[in-house]
Amino acid sequence: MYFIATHRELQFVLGRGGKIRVSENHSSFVPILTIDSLTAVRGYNLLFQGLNFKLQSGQFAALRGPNGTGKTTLLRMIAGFIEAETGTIEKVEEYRERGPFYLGHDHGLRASETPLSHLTDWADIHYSPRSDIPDILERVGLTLRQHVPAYSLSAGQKKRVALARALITPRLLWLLDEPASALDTAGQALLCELMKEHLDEGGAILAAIHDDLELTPDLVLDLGAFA
Amino acid sequence: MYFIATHRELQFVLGRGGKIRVSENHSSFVPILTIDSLTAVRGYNLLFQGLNFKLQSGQFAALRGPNGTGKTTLLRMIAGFIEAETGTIEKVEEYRERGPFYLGHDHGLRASETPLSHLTDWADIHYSPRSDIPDILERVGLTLRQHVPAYSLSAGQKKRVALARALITPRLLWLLDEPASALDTAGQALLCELMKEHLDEGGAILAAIHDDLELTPDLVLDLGAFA
Amino acid sequence: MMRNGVAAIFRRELSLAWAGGSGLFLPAAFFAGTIFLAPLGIGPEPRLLAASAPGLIFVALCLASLTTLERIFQADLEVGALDHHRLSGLSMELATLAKVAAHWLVSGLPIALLTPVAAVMMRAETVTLQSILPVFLGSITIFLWGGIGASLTAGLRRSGPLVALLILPLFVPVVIFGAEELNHVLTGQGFGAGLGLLAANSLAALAISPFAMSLALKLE
Amino acid sequence: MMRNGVAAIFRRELSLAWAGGSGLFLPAAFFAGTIFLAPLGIGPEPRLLAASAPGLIFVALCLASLTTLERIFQADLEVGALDHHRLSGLSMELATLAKVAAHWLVSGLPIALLTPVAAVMMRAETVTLQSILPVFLGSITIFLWGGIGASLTAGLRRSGPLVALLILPLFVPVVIFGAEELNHVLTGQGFGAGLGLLAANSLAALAISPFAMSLALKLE
Amino acid sequence: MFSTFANPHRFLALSKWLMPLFAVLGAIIVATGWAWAFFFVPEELYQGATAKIMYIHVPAAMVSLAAYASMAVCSLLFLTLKHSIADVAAKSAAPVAAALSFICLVTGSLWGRPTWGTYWVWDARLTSMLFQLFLILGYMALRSAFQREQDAARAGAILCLVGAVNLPIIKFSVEWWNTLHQPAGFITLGGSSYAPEFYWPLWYNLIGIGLVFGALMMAAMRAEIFNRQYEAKLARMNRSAA
Ligand code: HEM
Ligand SMILES: Nc1ncnc2c1ncn2[C@@H]1O[C@H](COP(=O)(O)OP(=O)(O)OP(=O)(O)O)[C@@H](O)[C@H]1O
Ligand SMILES: Nc1ncnc2c1ncn2[C@@H]1O[C@H](COP(=O)(O)OP(=O)(O)OP(=O)(O)O)[C@@H](O)[C@H]1O
Ligand SMILES: [Mg+2]
Ligand SMILES: [Mg+2]
Repeated sequence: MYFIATHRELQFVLGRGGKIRVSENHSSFVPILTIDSLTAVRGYNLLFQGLNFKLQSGQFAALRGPNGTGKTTLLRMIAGFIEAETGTIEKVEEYRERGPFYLGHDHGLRASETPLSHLTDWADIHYSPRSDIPDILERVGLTLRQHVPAYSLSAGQKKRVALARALITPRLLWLLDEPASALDTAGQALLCELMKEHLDEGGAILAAIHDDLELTPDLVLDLGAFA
Repeated sequence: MYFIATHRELQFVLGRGGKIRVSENHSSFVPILTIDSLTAVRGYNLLFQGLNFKLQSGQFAALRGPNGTGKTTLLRMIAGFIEAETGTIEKVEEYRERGPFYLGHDHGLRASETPLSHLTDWADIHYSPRSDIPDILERVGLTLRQHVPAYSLSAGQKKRVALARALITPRLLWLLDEPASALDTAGQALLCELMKEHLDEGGAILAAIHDDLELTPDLVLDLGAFA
Repeated sequence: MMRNGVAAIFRRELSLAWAGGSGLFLPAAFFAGTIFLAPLGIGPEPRLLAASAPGLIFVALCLASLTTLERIFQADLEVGALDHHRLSGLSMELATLAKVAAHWLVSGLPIALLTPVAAVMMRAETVTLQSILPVFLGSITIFLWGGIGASLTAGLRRSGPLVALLILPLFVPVVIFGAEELNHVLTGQGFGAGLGLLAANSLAALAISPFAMSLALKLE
Repeated sequence: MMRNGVAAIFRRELSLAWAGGSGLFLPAAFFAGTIFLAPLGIGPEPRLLAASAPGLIFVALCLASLTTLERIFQADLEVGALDHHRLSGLSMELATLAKVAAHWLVSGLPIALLTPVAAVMMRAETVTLQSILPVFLGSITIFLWGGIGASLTAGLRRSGPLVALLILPLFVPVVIFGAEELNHVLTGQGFGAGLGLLAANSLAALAISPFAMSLALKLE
Repeated sequence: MFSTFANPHRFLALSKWLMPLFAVLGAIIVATGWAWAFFFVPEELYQGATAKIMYIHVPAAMVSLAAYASMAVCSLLFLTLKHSIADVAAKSAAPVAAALSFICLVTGSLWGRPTWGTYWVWDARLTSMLFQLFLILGYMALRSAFQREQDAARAGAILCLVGAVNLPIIKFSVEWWNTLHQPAGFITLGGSSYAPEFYWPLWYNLIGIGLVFGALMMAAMRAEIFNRQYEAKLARMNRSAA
């Protein structure tokens, strides 16, 4: 497996480098994400330091660790929203210089948007055809609710809209922050199915999760050594 | 077990009354919540109809069902935020005419509140002593983050603040909407511990959950029959 | 006993108003900004400025109050904090009143205290501390009516200037009586007949507003 | 190609502004409300009203723009939609410009078109359709500067009138030149020298604002 | 009497023939009333023919004030007794009241141009009418912004009542304003100060506009009730379809 965990010498009591466990059921082709000695600081807290790992095409990495260890921070750094303190992040070149697909804690829907209007706008903004939207709505189980504004949607329904976005725009790297939360059993099965398909098509996934999904990760990146 | 499921004669294909499964490891004393032929309609959709059940002191009822079947709606109806279409909800009289403890999808923290300021205000508003707050913060693992404003807290940390509220004010009935989401393994264990203590003290809990908790429910109320 | 919990809501709102970027000097600054922009548009002619001063001060007060008020209830509603207030067993009338009072203290009172300064900038004839009183009374009414508008639109989960549209008509009597009274004071005639009306208006707002607000917030 | 995605953002913002309770007539109504309140405070004297009309119209425009603008970026940021725009590969400069343009279309343009009505109500001497042009140009500038303030406060995750405070100084030249130009028109002197300055100001705002906005929104 | 109207079915049955009756009668009276005013009533001494605008202006003003008052009464009834028909009435009266206020404002300003030399003055009467128009527009905007009819009803009723509390204050402010507008003389406690040749045609036109208002309001109420019934039916169909 392609992965180096460098446990650097640290000044701080807390900083002990990201602990990374690796399981061996992957099929690696292209390096999609390469992280090299990454350090994250928020406020006065060092979250992690000297983090190294590589994510290849077809691989699913699970990001684990107790609350507040920096999972969201890491995902947002990779997406490019937060600057790293030190270290480098190399991402694969996405189509048309877009960023990776990011599914955060927030659902990204404004109160008066409906699933249909949101996905239509999403398709337009990303130069994707609108014609797939009905099928996608069907797939995430929102056909009957497609005209309901977001403030009337249930928590799970909003999450499903967020998932549907991934189907409209093909991107190699998916960054998912607790993707299973608010989803019912069927929704979680759907999530795993979508993830599986994405991996089969050569994509890569880094997902922060607390509970195991049905899909077994190829690597487990545990930030919990700091807790 | 104390429970009657009345499957009413219905005009509508959908309305088949809440399906309720009951497991038998409870110790029933006082009826804390009695729900009688309750019907919920949102927009043009009938969510459930003819729902009957009783929750006794010391009982934990799990509310299950696919996304959008009305779990949140039911909890909010019991809390008194939504009027029922028909049917009655009888709640135990809480101390000083307060409502039950409600933990919703939202964390209830304004962006610039800190855990400490939020819990202090919470204690004052509910005539509870402030002196317990340090212990409670310790218990939910936020002592080190007590002065951090909510916009800098991680998702799980916000959820822990929400949980801490339950410890400040004693209430008989707890209504929890997906209490485990965003919590790490330790957080989920803590949640179960708190729930256990609450039941042992004679309280009752109705919690909407998608994944099983460590704590086995006394009853399972499945709204999924409507999906 | 009740006082306690309501006082806590008051304190919470006060510290949030402070920490949330709408601290003591900001609405006052908004008010000052309007008073500063207006002469630029109207031109430097002293008589013209002095004549329009009372009206402008009251219009600026109305608009400054809107900028803060709009978000009082909406911010609580969006994060679900309003739910908790409703379950706290406190009377919603008193709780909403406490919120408005806290915002008034942070935003309305400083504006009233700034009136003499604004009057000087607008080249008023006689600037005395008396000029504070009409704006003081007017600001109470404006914040209470504004609270109704804010509570009505909070339930909508929609932002936008709807709230402004709804409550501007309610500001009319305050603006009329208040500006007239302020004009009396600023032209050296002391207080006039309008002061009693202003006070009566405040009392009416105080009597009506809490009930309207708590009713409006119970909308689902 | 780029045009497409930016156009989609423009369309989205337009329909959200519409559905979000800030429909076509609402900011215009806010403007009308201010124009309606001001004479109540200033008093019915026609000469006084006419003299303060251009200034008041511009101040009312500034304040009406603030009420809508404040929420453009903040609403997107709160629900996380801004993250998606940043990953969409579109230039953030064009995306923010599209947002401001949509809001201007819904809120700014109707205000400009209402100017003749406002002038009549303020008892201006000569009311012609020419009076629309200064306010039209001014509103473009004001919305663009306002967008900078809104993006700065959104990045700070704080609501309240901070945004107003930040951008009021930027409004100064617009208010001065705009009111002067409008005064020219309303006193029957046709357009003056200020029109070119107003247009230049709009162009400057157009050149600067998109970069400032996209930079401000990248603050984490 | 109120219970008759509180029942939608009885209201529908009653208004089925009352509405067209009002409409036809109103149309006839308004048409003949204007004919009377324009061709047979002598010209007013000072203003000449322009004073004929009075026969549109005054009835529109008075009926729109009455319409707002009825909205307030209906709102109060709705909040206290929870009869939804009261809400339907308030909602239906709003657009008609707004239209009448608008007509009053437009005719008033057109009349103002020749008599006062301006379209607009900031006078208590004029201001209060503009105030009322804003209030009604705000009421309609607020209602339309809610998704659920019950919420819209409650919020609208609160706003309408709060606004009504302010109306008398505005009315009394006449005394502090130097007013250009004609003081009340048509119907006052001390009898009318109008000459009979202006008095009766004005009454006739007032009744005509009142009947038209009644017809329009009833039509709107019927449409609203049908709409609510249709939506309820749609809801039931949705339930059985899903
Ligand atoms: C935009 C301008 C105007 C508005 C908004 C307006 C508004 C009103 C209102 C609300 C009333 C009804 C008062 C009541 O029922 O107590 C009224 C009545 C009346 N208006 Fe006007 N008006 C305007 C202009 C004028 C003008 C220019 C004239 C004539 C010079 C005029 C003459 C009258 C007369 C004669 C009455 C009947 C008063 C009575 O005897 O009770 N109005 N107007
Ligand atoms: N204000 C509303 N107007 C119309 N429909 C609504 C409204 N609020 C909720 N709904 C609908 O009612 C249904 C029930 O919503 P609810 O939030 O109770 O579901 P839930 O069981 O909690 O789902 P989840 O597991 O996703 O949280 C959903 O289909 C939702 O779209
Ligand atoms: N802007 C900020 N300023 C200061 N500290 C911050 C800021 N943002 C986040 N933090 C802190 O950084 C830590 C990491 O936060 P992050 O959201 O990445 O955690 P997480 O691993 O995603 O946790 P969770 O499982 O709860 O979602 C937390 O302790 C949080 O309090
Ligand atoms: Mg996180
Ligand atoms: Mg839910």
